[in-house]
Amino acid sequence: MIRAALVREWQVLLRGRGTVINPIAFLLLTTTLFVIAAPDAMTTAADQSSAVAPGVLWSLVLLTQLLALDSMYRRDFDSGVLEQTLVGAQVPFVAVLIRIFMQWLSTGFIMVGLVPLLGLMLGLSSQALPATALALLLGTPALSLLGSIGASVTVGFNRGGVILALLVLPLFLPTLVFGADMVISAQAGRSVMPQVYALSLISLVALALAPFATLAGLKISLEMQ
Amino acid sequence: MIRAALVREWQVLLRGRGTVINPIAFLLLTTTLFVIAAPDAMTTAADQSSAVAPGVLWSLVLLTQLLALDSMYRRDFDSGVLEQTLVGAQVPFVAVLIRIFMQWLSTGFIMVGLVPLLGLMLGLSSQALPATALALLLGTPALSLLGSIGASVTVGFNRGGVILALLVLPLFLPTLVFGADMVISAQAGRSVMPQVYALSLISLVALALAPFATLAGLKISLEMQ
Amino acid sequence: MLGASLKRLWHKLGSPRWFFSLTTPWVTFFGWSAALLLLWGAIWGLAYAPADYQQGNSFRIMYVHVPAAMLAQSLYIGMGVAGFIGLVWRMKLTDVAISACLPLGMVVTALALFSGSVWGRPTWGSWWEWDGRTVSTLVLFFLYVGVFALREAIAEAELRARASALIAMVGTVNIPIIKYSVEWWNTLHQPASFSLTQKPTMPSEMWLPLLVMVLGFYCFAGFIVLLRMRSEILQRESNARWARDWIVRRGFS
Amino acid sequence: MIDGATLTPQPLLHATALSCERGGQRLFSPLSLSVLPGDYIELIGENGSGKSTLLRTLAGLHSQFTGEYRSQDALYQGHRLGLDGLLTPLENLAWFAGLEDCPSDRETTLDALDRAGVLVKAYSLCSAMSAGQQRRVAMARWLLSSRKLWLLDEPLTALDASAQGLLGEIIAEHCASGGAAICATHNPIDISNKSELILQADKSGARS
Amino acid sequence: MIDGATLTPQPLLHATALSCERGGQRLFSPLSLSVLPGDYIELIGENGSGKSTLLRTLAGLHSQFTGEYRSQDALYQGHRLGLDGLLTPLENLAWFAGLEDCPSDRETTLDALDRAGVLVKAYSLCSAMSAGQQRRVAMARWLLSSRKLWLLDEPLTALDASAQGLLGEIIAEHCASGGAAICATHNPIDISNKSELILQADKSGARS
Ligand code: HEM
Ligand SMILES: Nc1ncnc2c1ncn2[C@@H]1O[C@H](COP(=O)(O)OP(=O)(O)OP(=O)(O)O)[C@@H](O)[C@H]1O
Ligand SMILES: Nc1ncnc2c1ncn2[C@@H]1O[C@H](COP(=O)(O)OP(=O)(O)OP(=O)(O)O)[C@@H](O)[C@H]1O
Ligand SMILES: [Mg+2]
Ligand SMILES: [Mg+2]
Repeated sequence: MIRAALVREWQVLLRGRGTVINPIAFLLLTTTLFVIAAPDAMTTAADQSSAVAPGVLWSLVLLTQLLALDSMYRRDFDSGVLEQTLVGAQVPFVAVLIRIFMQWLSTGFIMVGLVPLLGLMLGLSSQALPATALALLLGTPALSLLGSIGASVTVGFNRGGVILALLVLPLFLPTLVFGADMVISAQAGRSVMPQVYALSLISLVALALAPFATLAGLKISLEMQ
Repeated sequence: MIRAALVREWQVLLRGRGTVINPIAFLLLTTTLFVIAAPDAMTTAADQSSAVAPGVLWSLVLLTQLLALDSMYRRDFDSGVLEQTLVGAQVPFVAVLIRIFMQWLSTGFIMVGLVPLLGLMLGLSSQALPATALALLLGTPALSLLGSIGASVTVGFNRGGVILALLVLPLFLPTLVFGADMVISAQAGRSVMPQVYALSLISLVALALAPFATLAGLKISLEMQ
Repeated sequence: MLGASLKRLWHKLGSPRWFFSLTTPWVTFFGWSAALLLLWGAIWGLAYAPADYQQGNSFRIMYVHVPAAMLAQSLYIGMGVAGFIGLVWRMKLTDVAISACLPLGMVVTALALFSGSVWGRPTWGSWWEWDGRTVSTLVLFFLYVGVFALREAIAEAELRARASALIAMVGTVNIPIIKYSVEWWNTLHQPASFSLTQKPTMPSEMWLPLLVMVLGFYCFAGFIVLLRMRSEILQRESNARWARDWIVRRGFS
Repeated sequence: MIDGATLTPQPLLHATALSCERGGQRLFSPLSLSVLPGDYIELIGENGSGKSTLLRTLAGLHSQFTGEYRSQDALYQGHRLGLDGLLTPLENLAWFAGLEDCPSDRETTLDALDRAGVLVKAYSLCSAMSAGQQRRVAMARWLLSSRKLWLLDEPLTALDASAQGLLGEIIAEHCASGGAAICATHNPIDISNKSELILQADKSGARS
Repeated sequence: MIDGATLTPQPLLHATALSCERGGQRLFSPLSLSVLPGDYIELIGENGSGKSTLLRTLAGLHSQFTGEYRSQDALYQGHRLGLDGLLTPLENLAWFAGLEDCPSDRETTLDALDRAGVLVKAYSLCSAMSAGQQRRVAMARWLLSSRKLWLLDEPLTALDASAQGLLGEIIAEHCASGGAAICATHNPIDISNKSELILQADKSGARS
């Protein structure tokens, strides 16, 4: 079953090629817009006395995730693939886990590769880049996992987008705080270990919690039909 | 026809009460997140030598619009109301115009009322509040109008959200620039008339362009089925 | 009289076959002109033009940067015009034109951005400055990406054509507004460290090669676009007799 | 006034050499037809022969076709019913009436819902109705419409036996009162005076 | 081994006093049934009587019910077919097979598609198929499934005459080979050995 599910995810990823490119483009685009709208934020950041850039970076990562999450289960819900999964799968749990993993691969994981470019655009100091990449690597799984819960509950609503945001953004808060803090510490040359532990812990808790909660959420959504 | 369409929009607005509350909640929530993530940005803004707050405010307005736009035509598309409108309406053009107008009422127009609260959160100087409200009032119609074009073309995609963002965010840029600039000018005590003209002009151009383009976009989307 | 023949020409232009035979000599023309002009301009600009008294030799990037930046905008406008014609007169050819301009435009825009930032390193002291022209070029790139993403997302050719024509058209209408707004924004907030808007008073030994390079770039674009359009037409018309005949003739001659 | 006018009434739909396309491929061999008031036409063909596409074309929702057609404003009923799930049947019908600019009042609307057998659901949301109940609401809408030409795609779907009978009645009445209907269907509808239009795959395989 | 086992085979589904609810309201009077291998049951009832809800309940997708039921893993086919529009029929069927952990190879899959009459569409995307063609792909999936109990909601929808005949054959074969099927339908399916289950509105009007 795992193999079939992975194959399908992969085929869908290839067919709708946008899935991979679009989050990247969106992240770069919103960063650009933000810098254009508030150029002074970056000027202040450049002298490193202030720490606006890390916060902006993480906020934009959150938003990108949010937009990608909205469509996480929608196609499967509308086409009936979701109900077939819950009725047919020996272990629906695994199917959900695979789905979340692929979602993370096509958003969070890819964003890690964008760190140098984003750092350049936002004026992050280059010494902070490795820590930023690490922070994203450790923090974004939590975003995908927690976001999946919200996506599962809202997939039945047609106006899901905004409600989803209201549900999951508060859950994203810890990741945002520690993630931004890690970048700030790295910029200031301080140790980032506390934040590494914190982000890992959050992601682990999310991993323990999310698949079950998602499954429950999907069942509720399917019953709405 | 106009009356029936307005009645329907109104009923749907009342039924799915979230439509009105959600954008407000989203805007307040993201503002909060942003302030938490990058507190330094606001401190700098408070002494008014810098101009981060207006840019942040407008960026968040753009994002809120974007999220709301995603579902603008989706319900109607999925239920078949859209095809009935195009087949049945004497003047589909008017139906589209009404739809855009209601979308604006339930997002952009409402945001105008939030200006005092947002100003407080972001540390805008109180002398800039009237200009901020005016800027939103003049600028957000352009967002709804141009966004409607993107929404009409992407309503048939299940992964519409991110593509929609790629299509419309670049078009939002002028509004963002002039809108943020208007707030900055007002904060600095300068005249805001040039920006008032610019924003009005953009909204008028969008008004001339959007209904036709939206109609064309909707026809394309309907043919995808 | 003239109107009628113009109209006939217009409708003929819409026919892939006619377009194909019309453009056969033009491909050769553009190809050779591009090769000659680019070679001439490159040698003149890189080897013979005097070094800049302020920037030394780094200014020679200009011979790539400026033509690329100009072409980037022209190609998008070309797409918008093609889109407009396609929507109004329902010509199938215009979509072929859009699909030919799109990748080239993206590459050229990326080239303008890249060459600009390589140039920015010695002159500005940083890879990137937020300045009116940099921003409008960057946004232009995103406009291209938008059309590209849209085309990727629609499977049916006919609908892909109409959707991308519509979006290219809307984007084109907005290009002047975007440029204007960004320039306005730039003059207000960021007294740029190096102003792009003030035309550097160049000696003619410097700008004449630039002119040649610009012409060369446009010929090159014409060559690539025609080539891509023609192969696309052959592919789409592969069932038609004339297309098969042509392929066979080419194959043997 | 002129004699000819009474003898040959204006056709509601007139198509010449019409054939629909998908992906540049013709779906069926070109057909010509003229639909006069009173005609009921059953559109028949295998799965995938192009019935739905033809109806969407006639409704103006599909633009890839060759040949020509002229038609009056039509009432089109596809697989998606056009009922807003957040509204009640009454509200949905009022909106439909507004769309076509035909007068509507609560009385006649309730009558129509009654005839369609969903009066009890008149005040509950359409999203909380069964598949067949939603179809019945759509049928009530046909009753209220003033359009002459009906284009119905598989109207029997999800209807129970009594509703299937009712459907035949409604269409027959409509045709008797000077309307016309084209139904794509796999199971014959019980109407006495029908003509069949059979879609056949295009053998020529021509690409336009 | 034990004689009794051969005399009364294990029921695939056993329900006692089962009734589904929507919004706290009972949809039909409680029913008890036992489905044995070989049974074909036609689920009949007016529009809105609760057929779809009952099938969803038996599939485990609806949890508001009173009474009890035990059942084996089932194959459920509702109004949404579960075909991913971005995949081809072949790919969709491979995924279904993986879901149920039953072996699948290209040969048998193509055979199933051939039998269902959509072999020509094996390599085109499901989103570009007509309503009936998609239903046929779903039918091919039943052929490949190893589940004994089939729960089918209006399986005749959108099928042309030949496919309707095929549907009857497929179900009859399935039942003959030790499976069982419950079909909610308004038009009788052509199977010789059927029993009918008629859903009747709950007169008691009891709210739970
Ligand atoms: C990534 C950074 C840059 C971008 C995106 C960019 C973009 C542009 C654009 C759009 C144009 C206008 C072409 C036209 O006339 O239509 C241009 C022209 C030009 N750029 Fe850049 N540029 C960048 C960096 C630079 C740098 C660092 C320099 C030199 C110090 C430079 C020097 C010029 C010059 C001399 C022109 C021609 C001026 C004129 O014709 O008015 N650019 N550039
Ligand atoms: N989402 C829902 N919320 C509340 N009530 C619902 C919902 N869906 C259906 N109902 C009600 O439950 C009852 C049974 O619906 P169901 O879809 O099971 O009927 P059905 O027998 O399948 O009818 P049909 O023949 O029309 O398909 C109907 O009376 C309907 O009004
Ligand atoms: N979106 C699409 N893109 C490309 N081809 C399509 C699309 N939808 C349908 N087709 C093809 O067009 C043909 C006609 O489809 P159409 O839906 O009109 O058939 P139909 O006669 O209504 O069939 P059915 O009886 O199954 O409803 C089919 O062969 C199908 O494969
Ligand atoms: Mg059909
Ligand atoms: Mg049902």
